[in-house]
Amino acid sequence: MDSSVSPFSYRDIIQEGDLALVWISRDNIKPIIVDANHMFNTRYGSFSHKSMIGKPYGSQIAIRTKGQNRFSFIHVMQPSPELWTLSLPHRTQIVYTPDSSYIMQRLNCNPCSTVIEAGTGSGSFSHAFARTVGHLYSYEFHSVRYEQALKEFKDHGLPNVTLTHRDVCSDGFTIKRNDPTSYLFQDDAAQATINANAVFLDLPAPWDAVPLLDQVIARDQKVGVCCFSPCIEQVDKTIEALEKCGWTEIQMVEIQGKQWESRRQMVRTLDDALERLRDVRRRKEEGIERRKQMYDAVLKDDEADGEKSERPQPPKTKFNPFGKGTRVREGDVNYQWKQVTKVEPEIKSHTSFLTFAFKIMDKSRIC
Amino acid sequence: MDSSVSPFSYRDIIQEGDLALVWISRDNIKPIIVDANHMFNTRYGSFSHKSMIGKPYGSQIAIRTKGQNRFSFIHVMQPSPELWTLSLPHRTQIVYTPDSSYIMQRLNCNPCSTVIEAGTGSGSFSHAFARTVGHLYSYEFHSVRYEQALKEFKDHGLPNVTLTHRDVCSDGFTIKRNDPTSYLFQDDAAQATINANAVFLDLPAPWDAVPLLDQVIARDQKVGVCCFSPCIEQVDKTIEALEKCGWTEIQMVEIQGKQWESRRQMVRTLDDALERLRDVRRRKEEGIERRKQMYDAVLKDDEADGEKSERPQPPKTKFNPFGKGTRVREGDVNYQWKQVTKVEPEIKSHTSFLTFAFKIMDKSRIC
Amino acid sequence: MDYLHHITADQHVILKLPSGNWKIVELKPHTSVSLGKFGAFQVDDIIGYPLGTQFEIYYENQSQPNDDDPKNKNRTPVGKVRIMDEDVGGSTEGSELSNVNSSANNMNLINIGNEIQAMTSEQIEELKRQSISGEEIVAKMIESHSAFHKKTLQSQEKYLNRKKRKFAKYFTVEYLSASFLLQWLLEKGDTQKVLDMSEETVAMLLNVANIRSEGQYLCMDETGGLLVYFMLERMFGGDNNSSHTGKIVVLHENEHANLDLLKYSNYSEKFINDHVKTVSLLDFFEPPNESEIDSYFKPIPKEEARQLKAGKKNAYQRRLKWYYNQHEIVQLSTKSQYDALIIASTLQLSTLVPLLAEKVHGSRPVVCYSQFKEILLELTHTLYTDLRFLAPSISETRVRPYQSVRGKLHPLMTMRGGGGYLMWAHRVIPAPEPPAHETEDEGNGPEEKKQKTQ
Amino acid sequence: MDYLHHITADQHVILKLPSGNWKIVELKPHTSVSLGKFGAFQVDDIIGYPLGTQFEIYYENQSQPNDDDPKNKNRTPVGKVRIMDEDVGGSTEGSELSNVNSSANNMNLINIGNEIQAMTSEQIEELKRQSISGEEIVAKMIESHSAFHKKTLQSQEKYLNRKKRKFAKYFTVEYLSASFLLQWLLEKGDTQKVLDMSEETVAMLLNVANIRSEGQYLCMDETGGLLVYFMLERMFGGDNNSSHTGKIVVLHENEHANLDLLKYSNYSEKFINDHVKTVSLLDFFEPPNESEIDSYFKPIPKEEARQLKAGKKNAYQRRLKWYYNQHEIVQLSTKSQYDALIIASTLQLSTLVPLLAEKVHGSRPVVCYSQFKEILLELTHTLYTDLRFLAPSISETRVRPYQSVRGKLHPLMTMRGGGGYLMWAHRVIPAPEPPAHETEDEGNGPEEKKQKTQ
Repeated sequence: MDSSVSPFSYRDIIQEGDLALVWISRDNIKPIIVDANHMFNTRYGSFSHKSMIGKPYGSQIAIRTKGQNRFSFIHVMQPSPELWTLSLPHRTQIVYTPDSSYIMQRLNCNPCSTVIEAGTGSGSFSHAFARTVGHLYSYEFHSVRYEQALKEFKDHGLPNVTLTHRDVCSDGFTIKRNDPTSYLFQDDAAQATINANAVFLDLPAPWDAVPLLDQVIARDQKVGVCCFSPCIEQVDKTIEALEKCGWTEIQMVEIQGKQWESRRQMVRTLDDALERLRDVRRRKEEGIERRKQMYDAVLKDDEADGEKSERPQPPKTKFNPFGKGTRVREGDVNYQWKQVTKVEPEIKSHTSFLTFAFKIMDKSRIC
Repeated sequence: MDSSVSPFSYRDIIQEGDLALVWISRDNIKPIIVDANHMFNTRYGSFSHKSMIGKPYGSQIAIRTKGQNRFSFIHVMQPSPELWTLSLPHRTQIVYTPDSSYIMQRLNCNPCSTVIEAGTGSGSFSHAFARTVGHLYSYEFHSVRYEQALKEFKDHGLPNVTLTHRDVCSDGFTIKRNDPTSYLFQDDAAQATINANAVFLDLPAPWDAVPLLDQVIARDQKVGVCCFSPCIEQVDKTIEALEKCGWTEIQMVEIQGKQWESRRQMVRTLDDALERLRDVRRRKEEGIERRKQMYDAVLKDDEADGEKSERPQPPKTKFNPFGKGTRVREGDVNYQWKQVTKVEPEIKSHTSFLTFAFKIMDKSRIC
Repeated sequence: MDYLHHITADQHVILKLPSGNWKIVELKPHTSVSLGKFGAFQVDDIIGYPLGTQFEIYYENQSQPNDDDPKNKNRTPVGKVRIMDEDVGGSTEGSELSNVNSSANNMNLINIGNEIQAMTSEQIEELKRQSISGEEIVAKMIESHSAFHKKTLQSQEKYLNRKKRKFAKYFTVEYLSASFLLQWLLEKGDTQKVLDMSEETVAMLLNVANIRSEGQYLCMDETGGLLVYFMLERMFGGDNNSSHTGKIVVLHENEHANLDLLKYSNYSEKFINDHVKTVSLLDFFEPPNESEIDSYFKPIPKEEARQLKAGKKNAYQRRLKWYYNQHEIVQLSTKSQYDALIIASTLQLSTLVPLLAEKVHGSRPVVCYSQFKEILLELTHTLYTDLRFLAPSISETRVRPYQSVRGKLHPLMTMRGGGGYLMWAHRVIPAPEPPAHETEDEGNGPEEKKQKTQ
Repeated sequence: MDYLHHITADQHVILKLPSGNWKIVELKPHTSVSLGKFGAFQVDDIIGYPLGTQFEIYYENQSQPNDDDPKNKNRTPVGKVRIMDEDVGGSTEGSELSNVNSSANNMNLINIGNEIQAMTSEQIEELKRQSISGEEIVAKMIESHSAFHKKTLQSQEKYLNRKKRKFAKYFTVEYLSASFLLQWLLEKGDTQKVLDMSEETVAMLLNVANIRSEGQYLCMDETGGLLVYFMLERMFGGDNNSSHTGKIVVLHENEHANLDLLKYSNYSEKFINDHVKTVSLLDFFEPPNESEIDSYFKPIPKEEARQLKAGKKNAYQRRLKWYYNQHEIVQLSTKSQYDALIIASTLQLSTLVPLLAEKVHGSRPVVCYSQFKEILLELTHTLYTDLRFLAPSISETRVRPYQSVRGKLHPLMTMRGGGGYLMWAHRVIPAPEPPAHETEDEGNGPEEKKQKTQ
């Protein structure tokens, strides 16, 4: 891969050394570094990287499995921040796309934005910020995660991201020489010039960090902040801190994202149901007729106690317009189907509360 | 109306003196007392009560308006607690059906239940309780509302409701002789025996009432309570009080109810759109051909400066498969339609938080 | 009616286990009930306590029975029970947990796992063998867990809950309400069996259908009897001796109605026979002819019947039952009007509802449940053009439960997605067109029955 | 780029009024802007302040101009402005309001209305005439409002907000972001014009469509240009001098694309011409033939063209523009591959998307917006059977705003119902069937393209 090009910028052809995402299923997306000598193994079969190289991104790679001669395939995708997010293991605490996209929009993120993010965490939101904004200053307090993210951002070619190892709640956001940071200092500058106009705080105690923001946000612009907290009590303390520090237009919102599957439900008409019951009735009527005869016999003839013979089971119905008993594949062309939507069996009913606020530090006039 | 029968129990024929609900539209349902000498006036016309009497409930009453000879109608409905709730003016603070139905189910309301409700408010929830439970003890602190509800419950024939004028937060739930109440005291009983096994508190400060419940709830049964509070801080104080008073299985929930309208959207195929553009293009091509000739002329002949004449506007297109310009009625059989659902333009995004808890006062064994 | 409030012999109850799972048991006297890793108890020990009581199973030191008998090696030993003073089945108690009020413990956020647990599993097993409750084991483990106080609040909670579930031996005996039955089915993964129905949606159904103790309801129930149980509970509250006269007529599309779940109810057979009638759709739409029934069979005078011999008598009784049943079908399908139509079926509703609604009184509700909104959309479009239905509309009701712990309030992070939808309309009686010259004049009432234009 | 952060002459900005309403104005120097009952101000007085600044309009005693001129009777007098120190446009400040912490004031809950307001309207008018701010008027009214402290919290709040809206004379000058433009349209009642689109749904669209500053996007926009404005803002941030090369190709079904809303943007005409291209669906699917174009017109050498007379020159320039435009259409419709397909159109998506997606690079997103889920349902069923689309799915995103006042936190009681849905899929490139004897063998990949069975 051309090391100057980010694997996240648009590329068309799968090349040796590329970071690619292998789509096995929606819940199973795996990153690979394309290497002609490697195989990508799934329980459905093995796919050689060689078969990917030179093909366009998005290509389906298909094989016949040796044993059963079955058709099996994967898709090789170019990473985007959203696909990257989907590829992260679910146990990781990540900001999901419905939240991150709303936060970015509400803070009006664009190439003219300078954004602060604390903490970096899994780095998934950092990728979405990096795609869009002018510069991202990301802070991570945990040293192992800091090192991991540092490497990842480098591998992923995100030159507009500055990562700093820092507990912002106690030590603030200012980046000085000799701090553990990826910031490239100019000449003899003692500290970084940040001037952020958008801030995202994903911290357990954002109220500790809020008072420290004034040092690093742009002075003469309207600056937005979003605090991301799971508990309502955190929101309360956050609002308190924001008010105290002169932030205005404070508003907390929740995002609720749902995914819908498209399914089909069999159209089962009343007429078919009745016809099926008629079939049952016809079979039964034989039985009833026989029973009636038996009953008459019973009343007339003391000898015949028909306990055993008088209640013959009618044969099971053969007519079934709904194919019950056999498993009908959804969409089977022998049946009529109605298109329906179905929500995921388990939804993310809560991610966090998002508290937004805005501030202009210096309202003086320029002319 | 037979005064021993509640207007809320099942009745079939509209009779003189009945309480009925006139359905004008979903948002406009009006209660009337049927009186052969009265008219029911709407802006669509006047409907005589006489025309209703003797007809079954649910009947459409239709008229031709005098002026325009237009067909106009209403429906005369028998009241149910849910229709009654819909008929209340929207400005009233009422517990809506999605909330009330869940509360009733969660507290397992049925004919064996004895329920406490505080406060009565508009009385809409009281009607739903009264339909289902063995007995309802309802408390209202505001004297005007108390008197109104007292009359209403009597008019509506709800014999299983006891209404008491009381600020339960300061004075508790015990009903004594000489209290302002509809309770019918037996013989020489000094106070009412309540033994409620379900409690609903719709109060600004339920935490003041919770400690006073022990006096009136059933001792040897599992008793459920639901507190209904709009603000989260109220929930916090309520949980505190419930915990302190020995209530367990505390859980707060929210109910989100949505109503969907069925609508149709026109199916506008790509082919039709293209055909429409072809029509435009055909008309334009004439223009282009003429313009080309003019252009050639311009290049050849210095005299013709066709500024005014060279850009003729092509006639507006006549072909329009989507009937634009004319207002197409939704569902017009000349067009193809797709069935769609549309949520109300404004939804009730929050009613209140519902905090449930349960308690068994006396766990001793009976044999 | 003690069985409504107190644990009674031969009753079906539902047990809530420390894992949050549910178990339905029939309380057969003199038997024991095993809860697997949560222990076992003697049914007789819990009879007579109020329903809703939480019990702890404990073992005295010497009370590990049959330890030597290899047959019983995998059998859960039966312990004794005592009432628990405090609920531990609910959400985590806040008291033991320090509050998040600074970022001081940020640094220790990760890598908290099993590796920092100081007690060996042998030590834990030892504790378990002693007469020590789950609560106490957890407390001891916390003591020996050096990193516990460095954990974040959330991980502390998770840890405590995990440990509690693993060692606690308690259970709560609950009345088997319709809601608990549903919860049990959902937890078993029987979501499809109950058409993905949620408690809140069926609760809404019961209210908008205006279910009353004295109503006569026409019903289709494809949830195996769950819907009927909800209705019965709402109408009669589990009271076998109820004086209320309500009745549910259940239509079914198979040979027999599937109301299997009623087997868990504590209603007597007689009670169910009195209040629940089942009729096949075919019998309902094409009921037997009365004279035909009579041609097959005519009851003989009681005196005569009594004198029949045993074998004949049985046969006669069956025929008699059939005879009454056939006449009842005639009654229910041709002579009754109903107080509501309530449908939870996967049959095409747009063909079914207009036919069944013919049997519903004016002003009474028609309520249909479907797992899918699209099904109800099709239905409402059909009903819109039918003047017998007033204002059909689709509703969606969802409950959002919170983690209800003070200082840590938030909606649960995940919850079940589905829950279904309801179509609610009222059966009405169209008026004949009022006389006028211009009969082609379009209807223009205050409530436009026809589809409104956008 | 001062115009991105500071109020600039000739800029379009959006004003937030005390009523919560919005107003878009073009800041023409030396003119005044009237906000009706909220006063009027001089444009020149606000130029140079940071965007987002809140101003108060005030009147000095003698500054009621033209009072005698009958012509100006209904004209709002132009006041002076000063910067407000504290935001009052947000939610009500908690400080003035007593907390609900007992039921003591229950009794006074009702009948709080206008009748207990002690100031006469004349007194209020008098105050208004003096140089007193709305805030101060409200404070004085509260003072004289005997029953104020007996009101419940909620009614206190409502009262304050109502009064504030009535008398306050302030406004906030905001950058006209795409989100504000949408909010303005929704408040005007133009919900249908923007296909009921919500900020959160379009935000989701921008992210899942992977919008980047250097992308080439194929787009249909039936929202009058709102969607295109959202994309432009995301790609270029309002910067007319952006060096980014991104381009949006807008397909339209009418004679001309409707991007009317871009007139409110502050992008230069040149900028828009460079970055937004419009092509009719017909031209896109049946592009002009290159040799035909050339047969109509061929550019003459520049030298020659320069020597044309004025009249001829104009005609020539128009033809030249037409010529380049036709060639551009050929380029965009036959020679370009796109980085995303983004559709917000009421044309039938199931016929449109498969054709347009042919022009999208592999691995790039296809995102469709619809007001109705059912439309996207039909679309996904079509795409499921088309191997060029990976995992089409429907998403719904909703924001739930809270009353964000400490001590009175709760979700807003009502909110807008709609917001629309998105279909998200990726364009992929199907592999040829791998060689095998049994070609009729069914595909059985890890990701089943075909509809799964339940």
